[in-house]
Amino acid sequence: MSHFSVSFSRLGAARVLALSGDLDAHTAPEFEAALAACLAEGGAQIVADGSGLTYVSSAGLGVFMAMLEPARAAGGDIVIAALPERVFETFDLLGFPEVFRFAPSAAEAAALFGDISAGETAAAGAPAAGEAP
Amino acid sequence: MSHFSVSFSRLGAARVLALSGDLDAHTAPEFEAALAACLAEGGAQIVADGSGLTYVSSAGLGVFMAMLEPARAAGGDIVIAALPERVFETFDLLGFPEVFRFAPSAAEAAALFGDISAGETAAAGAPAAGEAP
Amino acid sequence: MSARAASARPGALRVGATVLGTVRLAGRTAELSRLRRAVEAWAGTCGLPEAAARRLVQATDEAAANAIEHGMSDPAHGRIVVSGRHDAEGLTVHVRYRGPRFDPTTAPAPGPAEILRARAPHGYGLLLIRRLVAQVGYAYRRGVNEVRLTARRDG
Amino acid sequence: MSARAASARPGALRVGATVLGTVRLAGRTAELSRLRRAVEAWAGTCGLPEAAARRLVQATDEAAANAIEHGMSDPAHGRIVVSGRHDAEGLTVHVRYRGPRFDPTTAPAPGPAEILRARAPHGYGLLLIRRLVAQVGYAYRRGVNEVRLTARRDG
Ligand SMILES: Nc1ncnc2c1ncn2[C@@H]1O[C@H](COP(=O)(O)OP(=O)(O)O)[C@@H](O)[C@H]1O
Ligand SMILES: Nc1ncnc2c1ncn2[C@@H]1O[C@H](COP(=O)(O)OP(=O)(O)O)[C@@H](O)[C@H]1O
Repeated sequence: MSHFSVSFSRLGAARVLALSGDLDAHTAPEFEAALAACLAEGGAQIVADGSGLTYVSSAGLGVFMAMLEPARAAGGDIVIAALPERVFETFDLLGFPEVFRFAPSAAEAAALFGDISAGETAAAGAPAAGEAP
Repeated sequence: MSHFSVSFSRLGAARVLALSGDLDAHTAPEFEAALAACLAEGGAQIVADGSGLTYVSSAGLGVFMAMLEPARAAGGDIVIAALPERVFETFDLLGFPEVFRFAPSAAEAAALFGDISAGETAAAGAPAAGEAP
Repeated sequence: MSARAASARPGALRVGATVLGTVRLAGRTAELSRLRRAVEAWAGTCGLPEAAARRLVQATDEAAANAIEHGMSDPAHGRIVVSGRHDAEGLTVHVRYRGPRFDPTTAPAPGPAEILRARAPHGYGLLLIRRLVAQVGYAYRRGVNEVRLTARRDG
Repeated sequence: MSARAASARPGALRVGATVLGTVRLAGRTAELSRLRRAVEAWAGTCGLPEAAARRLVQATDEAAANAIEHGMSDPAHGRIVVSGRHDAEGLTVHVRYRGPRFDPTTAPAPGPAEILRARAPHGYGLLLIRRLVAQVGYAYRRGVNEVRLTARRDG
């Protein structure tokens, strides 16, 4: 079985989904349900913190794409943060940077939603650490 | 300007979005926002009542497709109801019946969510008439 | 008339063709409903059967929407010029706008089966343009795209 | 070795090739992580560079996921048999399963630009299979699909 988990937190107005483990054909439905639940609670400003991701397959890429338009239509976005280089490689190979915004950390991703300043986010350090000041 | 409107009601557990007028590149964003708002309020069992639709362009088709996976991932679906024959033709030409469920009326579409019996829905008559008994 | 043969003389009238009217649209999607009504009127004037008229109206709407959303080099100031021409064979709508060359007859696009299988929310416009009318022609001249959509009287 | 030349003798060992191991998977996506670890181990055994190994692991995962989700005629009872073979050139993984003929090297699929432009949530698996490894081969024999994925030692 693939090890994968999603945990939720907030950073300013953004919902942070911290992903860890392998996001593959087996675990993608769990991630999709988590994103759908997030949207269903009115949280459309979403940061996907990928710092704990060890693998992403096409099924995982597809989930990001499936939820992008609904998030944007609800006035939000999905920003992908803190991906390890070798996981980013898969996104990059298929051109995802043309469509998605990527950020070096969850804090910087949350700052793209305009709620916390870049300075504060840089100071915030660890991703998904709960409510920003 | 295209005439288009969306109005909301409920039929059992289903949210009914009654569409009327021309769903084209100009009005599709309004429909997309309505679907996104519906999902954001936790309403993933969606009936799109198309009885008042006079036109659908590719932009409208795209909105249905964009919101399908999020609705299904949230445990719901989008069922398309009561389309006039000439509007259905466009959906059919592109094979949408392979992906979406279509129903002859909003009541029958809502019944697909299993909350009200087929008998009651047949008796319910006019689509989107508010709460089912 | 093949697209290739026609590209030598974009906008040229065929022998015996009558211009039914011309509409000039700003680069905004709000203009599309006015365009659809104009094409409907031209189809009525030349007695095109209802189904053929409806499909031509939609193909024109899709071509103009694409010009607005993807094609025009200056949507804020440019215009899309759409005209209807009628001859013995049927009704041809010409959609013209200034912008980079984009040929909807040859642009790479996934087929309907693939795009549906991929659950894609975009890409249906080109497919409709190609499937709704009897013939699609294209020409590019001095920075102006011309898409020609022909509905035949005999379906 | 072209796909065509190879289809005459599916599963045949090349001269000098060593079988590194075989994994049998049930038709469930829960099996995929075990498969990835096996291919990783084979890549380690034959000293494949890290980037090439990672890509081969992913291509194998995608091919097996497609077999489970779209290909196997009997996912509940059938098995996917995956083996690794190593020769001077590199490491080749064979993915075999019973099901209707599906050739991932020639199946119609939108290109990466089109599918991305269409914001499609599906269709990335075939693209990855085609792009991640140096060579993809295919054979179909007596109802069994065989997809061969080769990573070269030299990248
Ligand atoms: N007139 C045009 N000029 C430039 N690019 C175009 C034009 N029409 C279509 N395209 C390109 O082709 C793609 C597919 O177009 P279409 O099938 O209409 O779907 P959509 O408009 O929903 O993306 C567009 O996303 C765009 O990249
Ligand atoms: N092994 C297979 N057998 C049959 N059909 C397949 C197989 N692999 C892929 N396909 C078909 O090709 C399509 C694209 O596959 P892929 O790119 O992996 O995307 P996805 O699996 O997300 O749909 C699938 O939807 C399916 O229709």
